[in-house]
Amino acid sequence: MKLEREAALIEAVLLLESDPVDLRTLMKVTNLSKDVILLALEELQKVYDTKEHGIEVVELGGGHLFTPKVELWEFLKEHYGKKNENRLSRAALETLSIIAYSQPITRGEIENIRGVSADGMIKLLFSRNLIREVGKKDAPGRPIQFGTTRDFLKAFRIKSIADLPKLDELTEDRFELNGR
Amino acid sequence: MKLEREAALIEAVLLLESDPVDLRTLMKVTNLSKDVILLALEELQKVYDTKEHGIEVVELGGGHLFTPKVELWEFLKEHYGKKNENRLSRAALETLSIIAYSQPITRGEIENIRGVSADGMIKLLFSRNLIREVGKKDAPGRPIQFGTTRDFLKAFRIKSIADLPKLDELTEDRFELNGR
Amino acid sequence: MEEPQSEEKQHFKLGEFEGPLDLLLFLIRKNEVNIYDIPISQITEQYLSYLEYAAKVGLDNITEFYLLAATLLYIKSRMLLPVEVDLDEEFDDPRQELVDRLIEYQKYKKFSELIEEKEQQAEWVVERKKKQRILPFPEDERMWEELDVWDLLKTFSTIMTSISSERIIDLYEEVSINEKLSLIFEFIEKREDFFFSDLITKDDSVMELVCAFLAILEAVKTRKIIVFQNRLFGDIRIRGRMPEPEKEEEII
Repeated sequence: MKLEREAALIEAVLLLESDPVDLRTLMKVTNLSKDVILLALEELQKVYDTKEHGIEVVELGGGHLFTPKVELWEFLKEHYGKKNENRLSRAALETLSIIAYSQPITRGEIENIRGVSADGMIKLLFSRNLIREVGKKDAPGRPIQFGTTRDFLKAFRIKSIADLPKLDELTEDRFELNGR
Repeated sequence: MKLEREAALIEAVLLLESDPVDLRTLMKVTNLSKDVILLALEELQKVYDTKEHGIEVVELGGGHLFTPKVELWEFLKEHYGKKNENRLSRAALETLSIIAYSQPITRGEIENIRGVSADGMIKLLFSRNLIREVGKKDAPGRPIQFGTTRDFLKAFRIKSIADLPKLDELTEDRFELNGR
Repeated sequence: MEEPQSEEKQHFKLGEFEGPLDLLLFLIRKNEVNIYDIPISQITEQYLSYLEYAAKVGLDNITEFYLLAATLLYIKSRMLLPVEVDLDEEFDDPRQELVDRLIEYQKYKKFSELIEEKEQQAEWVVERKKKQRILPFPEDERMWEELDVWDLLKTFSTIMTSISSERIIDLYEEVSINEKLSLIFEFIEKREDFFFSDLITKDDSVMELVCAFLAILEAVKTRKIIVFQNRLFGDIRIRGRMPEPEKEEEII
């Protein structure tokens, strides 16, 4: 429960930044080593996790940030809530999940899976800053490979792509005729 | 040391706002009574005063806000202070001079002159108690008009706004106008 | 997103299918057949009749649907060929590649449902205001102390030089009355009452008088002041009005 000097400094940085702060930024600003920062972040999370606090330190989109606890959102919604108006179409969601779960992936590979041209969807996801180019495939024509962005993680409230929801074994169980 | 639910909610509001939050806003957002809010603020201040925390709740410009503790400033200065200071001061000074010389003036009129949004600067000048609302313009939407405060007169050591130097008193006067 | 269309319904809208594989999956599900043993001619027939309908109502983007139709027809024809005696027979099911693709696609459909759930959960966000936060440094405080009115004037004049002269004149015309109005507000804040003559800072200016007078009219109109005059042509005494009660309520 005792915050060290290092944790206090990181606490201050998290307050000053309104977007998730990644490790690199924290290292640059605080001049602390990665290990110290990770420990301090853990300590901070522990302190704010206690139910007395209305805010907490969460990891989101590859960085840490202060955010009001979810259970307070209903009281804050009216004044600070932002509705996510631009829901993605099913086609866009399909394309996005293919990219998210199979990154890095080329346009051709996406089209192969969906059976339709992916041009429009890729452009759309690009313009929403949900995907980005991550490299070129070592194959003829060196096609561009796509991956998801930090904004994607933020928009879907996912800590990291390792944190993408998994199919549980039941659903994975081959072909479910009653499912969708 | 135990934060109540109310304090937790106020803690969250202070985090969400970037400028000092006054009592009226806190009451409106949280639906709590003035007394409860004052108590909660006191409680919050006590919690964050403990030396383990790197941030604190301070009262500034008629409102409360979270801010990094003073003893950490030297470590944060490089990234969050100086660099922005000049930009801030110039923009603030520009906005203030427009308000001083053209009061009463609406936000729209200020933005018209400076060509950029004046929201942040107006808030800043407000928090420093240099400007205030002086009325509403007799125009569609009845926009708020701003003017300078007595603190402004004090800060600039003039008796009254009638004492503001006139443009034609500037030696390098490039206008052909002979005063007003 | 919705349950599959009921069996009786003959027609479906193209919008319900994200592509040919989606349509094919739908047909397989609707017919409750085993995906590993797709009755190709039956499914192909239904697939083609859908395409016919889609073409009739002039839906666009059906090229890709035709592509799969060709594949289906090809598979169908291969199925009709007499089975060659071949040891590799079981690996040579002409449907195999299509089945693999369907299963792969089905997997991603599930994934996209999971992602959609995530999206729904993230429908609302409570975010901090996006703003550059800076530290209130002591130097910053000093900045204000070190400034004097000339800094204000210079800044103002610099801003004004970047504005066309017509706009400057416009501004100036307003400024005089506004200036007097501001002066009025300043006075009512400072003292109980003051006189019209207090508003005149340059004695010989007619504009001063006119503007001061117009400012008083404006302030009376907006109920900011009350004016008194003891005798005809005497000086006008001005007093601020108490704030209106409804405004008080708003504050408390």
